[in-house]
Amino acid sequence: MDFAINWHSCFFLLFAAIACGFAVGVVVSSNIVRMACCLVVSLSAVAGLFFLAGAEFLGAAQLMVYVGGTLVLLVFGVMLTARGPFVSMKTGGGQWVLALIIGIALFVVLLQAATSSTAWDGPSGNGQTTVVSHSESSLKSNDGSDAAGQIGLGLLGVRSDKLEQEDRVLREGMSGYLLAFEIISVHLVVVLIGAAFLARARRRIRNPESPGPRIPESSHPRIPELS
Amino acid sequence: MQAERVQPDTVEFDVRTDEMLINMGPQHPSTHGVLRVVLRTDGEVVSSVVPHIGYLHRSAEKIAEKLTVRQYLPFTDRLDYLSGMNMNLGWALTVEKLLGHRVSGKTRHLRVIIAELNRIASHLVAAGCMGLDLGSFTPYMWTFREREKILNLFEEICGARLTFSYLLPGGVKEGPPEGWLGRCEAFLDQFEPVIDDLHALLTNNAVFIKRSASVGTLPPETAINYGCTGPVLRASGVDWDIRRDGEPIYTEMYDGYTWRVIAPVGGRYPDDHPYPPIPREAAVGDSWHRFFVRMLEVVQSMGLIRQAIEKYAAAEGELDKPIEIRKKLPAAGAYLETEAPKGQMGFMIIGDGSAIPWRARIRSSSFCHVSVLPELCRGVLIADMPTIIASMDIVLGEIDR
Amino acid sequence: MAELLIKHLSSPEWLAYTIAALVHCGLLLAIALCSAAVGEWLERKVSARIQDRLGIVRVGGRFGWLQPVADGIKLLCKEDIVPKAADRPLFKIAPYINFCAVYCAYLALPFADGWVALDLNAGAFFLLAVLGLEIFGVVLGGYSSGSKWSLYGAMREAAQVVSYEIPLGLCVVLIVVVSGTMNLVEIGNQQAGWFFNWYLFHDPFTFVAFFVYVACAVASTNRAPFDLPEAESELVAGFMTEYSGFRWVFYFMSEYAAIFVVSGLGALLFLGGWNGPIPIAWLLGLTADNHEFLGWLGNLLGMCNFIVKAFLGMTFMVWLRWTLPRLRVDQVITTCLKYCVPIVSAMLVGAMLWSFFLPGGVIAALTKPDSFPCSAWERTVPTLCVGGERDSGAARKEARMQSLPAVRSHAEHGNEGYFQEENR
Amino acid sequence: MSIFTEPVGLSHFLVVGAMLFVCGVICMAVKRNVLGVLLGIELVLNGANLNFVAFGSKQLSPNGMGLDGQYIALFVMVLAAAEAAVALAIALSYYHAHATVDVDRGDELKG
Repeated sequence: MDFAINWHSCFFLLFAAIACGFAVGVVVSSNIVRMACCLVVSLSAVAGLFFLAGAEFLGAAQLMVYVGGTLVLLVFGVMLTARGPFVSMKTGGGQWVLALIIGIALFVVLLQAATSSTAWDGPSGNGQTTVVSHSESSLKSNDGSDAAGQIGLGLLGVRSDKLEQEDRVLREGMSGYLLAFEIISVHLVVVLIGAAFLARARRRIRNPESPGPRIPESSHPRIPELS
Repeated sequence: MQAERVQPDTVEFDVRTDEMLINMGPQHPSTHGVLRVVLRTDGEVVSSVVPHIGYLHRSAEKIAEKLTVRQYLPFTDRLDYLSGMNMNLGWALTVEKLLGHRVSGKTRHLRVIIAELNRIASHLVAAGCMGLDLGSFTPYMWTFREREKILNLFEEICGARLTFSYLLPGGVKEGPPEGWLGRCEAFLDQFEPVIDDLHALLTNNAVFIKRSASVGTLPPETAINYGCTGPVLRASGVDWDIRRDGEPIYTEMYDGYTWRVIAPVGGRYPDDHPYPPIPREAAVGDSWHRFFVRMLEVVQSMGLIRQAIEKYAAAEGELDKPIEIRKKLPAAGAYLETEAPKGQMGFMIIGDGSAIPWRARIRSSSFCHVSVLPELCRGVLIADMPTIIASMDIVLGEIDR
Repeated sequence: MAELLIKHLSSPEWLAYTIAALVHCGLLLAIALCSAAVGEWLERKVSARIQDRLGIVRVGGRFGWLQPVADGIKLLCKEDIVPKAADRPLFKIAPYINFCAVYCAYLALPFADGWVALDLNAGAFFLLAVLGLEIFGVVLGGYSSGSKWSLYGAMREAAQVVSYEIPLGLCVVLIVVVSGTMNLVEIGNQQAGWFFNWYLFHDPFTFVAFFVYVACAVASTNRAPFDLPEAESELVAGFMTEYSGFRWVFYFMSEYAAIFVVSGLGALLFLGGWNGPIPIAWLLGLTADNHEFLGWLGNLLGMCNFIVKAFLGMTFMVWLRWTLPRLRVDQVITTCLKYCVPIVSAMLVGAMLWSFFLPGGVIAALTKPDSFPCSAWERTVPTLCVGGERDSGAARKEARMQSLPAVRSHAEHGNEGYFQEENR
Repeated sequence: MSIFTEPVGLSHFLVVGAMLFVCGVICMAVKRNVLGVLLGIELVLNGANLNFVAFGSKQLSPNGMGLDGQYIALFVMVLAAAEAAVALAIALSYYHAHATVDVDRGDELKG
């Protein structure tokens, strides 16, 4: 078994490399569209990591939410920086140095935290080898639990994964996330309306010449008078 | 929705971004040749349109000053290359007017057959291209299939399929071959149901109506001011057809024919055809009506051809022979407009006593139709640009000359 | 397959798995490419038939069936042009992103019972998500071309996405609600049997939702009448204007492959997937219960069934494309947001109520009237019905989640108190 | 003892999460484009999310958070979407007011 390649680990490495590499790409590139592109690739790789960690539903949600979200970001990026196709805004060197120092320091701290606990070292550390060692089974990771269904139930207030909790008091406390779910739903609606309201700039332009909407020739958008 | 957008006095928008200048053409698939339109756009909304022409300029008028009037005839084929016969007719009639030449009844009836056949062919192209520009490819193939049959008839009669040079000043060289009239009628019989297909696929198609109704509405005053003619003018509700209202030398061709000018006067068409219903969304003068007028003119032309075939068969005597090639022109000028499929086609010839015109001038309807584009396309969406251009049915050969 | 290799060829385990994975990848890729090729062939033949032409007849014999291959070879030999104004790396990578996304969708698309590369719990959701990724390739390609027409194509695509993805997602959610699972294999299996078991005929709401799904699916593949991003007569070729040769092929293939995927998804969700209108496999006894090989044969039959359905869907889309003109961008958005979303939302509510009162569908209600109204979960999870009448979402949902092992085991062990406490 | 043959552990995921987080932080710090800052925020949230999912994974940390990790990640995702919507709206207003998306130009409140 010296030779046995662990596909799970390989895929992890692949996805991790993509995620980190393109995250660095986001930082390094100066064009907003390239940044968004890097971000999408990075986030897709994170979705892959979610799959590897057994969170399929979250992985799919990640793809759906973030790709859609970033797409919109990208479109806005194009729309709002359309002064010539590829405009970039340069950042001063001092800021870069400062940010890098802070970032690297933070990374060192986090790295220290992530690797210090032996309990987190991996399944071999705590003796429980629950990680499935071969690609197919772990990629499918269909270990009999319907995670998506359980998540759905949890959001409705039933923690079907915690049924075995013996302690009554603890069980009461684990009755799911119905309230959070409702709050977040309302929150989303509020945000939707609020964002629409914020973004809706109702401006009126008097028509200089009669027919058709003549938009002033000036390319400076500060002109419009607010209604 | 489109109607509202025509003349708003205020504009509301969410995000105002930079305007873009876009070249539509001369290699764009839906500018019908080499028209170049510069669009100033804000997002999808076109705020101004500047047509640029001249990519197909061949000095057609200057050439006419170097050739005799009969030698010049093949050049008229290249003006509106989709209706070469009508161009021939216009030139021939102008020459005849200049010479004071009158043709016999039989020749007149033959000219009606040929001119109206070519009108059908040209309108078929217009209808098919309009479908194509709206994203529907199938009607294009169907209309071209029918047009091919007309071209077959023309090929039989003159040997050419596009540049006919058939209707010469003074008459024709050869009459139609044996059985040609019968085949002509057979074509009309089989073509009649195809029109219903086209109505089903385009005229009454919900998506087609949505795309073309109330798009590019041309009010009658504007149409007249810009010199629009032909189906474009009639679709705006102006009852004007130079086959009826023109000069006697042209209108006498249609003497004795029963037909009515097709124009939605007061929103209603003359009702001697089984028309498909006019959709609610359509406003007189919009792209849909321009398309519809052409479709109805196809039916009208079929009626005219049927009558002409009858009259031709009944007419006595021989067909007139054309004038000789080096016929001297009088030192005078003549100007005549004829009803070509695209609109009024005007030719002016000024002679100086020699066989070669001293000056020739061509008035093209498509030129006027292009010049009205900035008026029509202000404030429309980019997607409506092809619709409007297609509904104007322009031919660049005629504009650039 | 891996097990087979290990057992019979005594190959090392990791090698066996590698080979198995590669073979699976190759198979899927072949299916994706074949569906694209057949799609192209279908498009040309059907359009020719509609337009009174012969279409392709020369290459590869009578029906021109080798034409897609010839086209492919021709396009591979073409020059790969990158415009000067283009954003080079993005321009080059965009078609691949597009194709990868569609290929990922094939991963989760089951062709027959259990014949799926990635049997995900959230399969339906995953499929929707990766199909959404495809849009990214389009937008990126359109943007990076450095051409204004391409940019317009990209912007239109983005606008179109936000309009059709909502009703499309809701259509899928509707079936998820009715079936109680997001696992595509299970959704397919639930529709086994005669054609009236299909979710299309489950209740009137799913029936209506199917047509909304069709409209949205057409929109999601950028096909006429929703082909705004490439709108030939308006935007030259939209986002593909500057692409040529090999990269263009990628866009082209992914378009057809995507058509296959959405058709397949539609067949799976509404038309019984691999279950034909008549359960031939079952009537002939081709089930795994009888013999492993017979089951395999039945599955093969099911796969043919599925592929036929998917190609019928493709044919429908081709037919649509050659019949209808293109909608305008505002009309597409209106159609999707103002008509499809309210309709499918109403259908969703209706289907929820229906699956509460008549979980077995119309046929079950007609044939077993005594099962009305809440028999399904009375039978399966008897414990739930103690507080059933006033029960709020949770327990009702629970009835649909009967496949949950945890719940089942819980019920089996007689630990009934839990839900009653919950309901109190 | 190569990474290719050994199963990955929790800390591997945490390292990736940390990397994403730090990249996001740097991105937020150095970008002058308001949309760039938004992208940085997305990265930060994702880094955090990855940690939650890793802690919630049954395979990686059997005694960890269980499904709770996934719940939290889900909520983060939804909130991130909401945040992006509002932030975009703000960016738009900003663009309306300043005709640019450069955050350094929004200095009216400077004393």
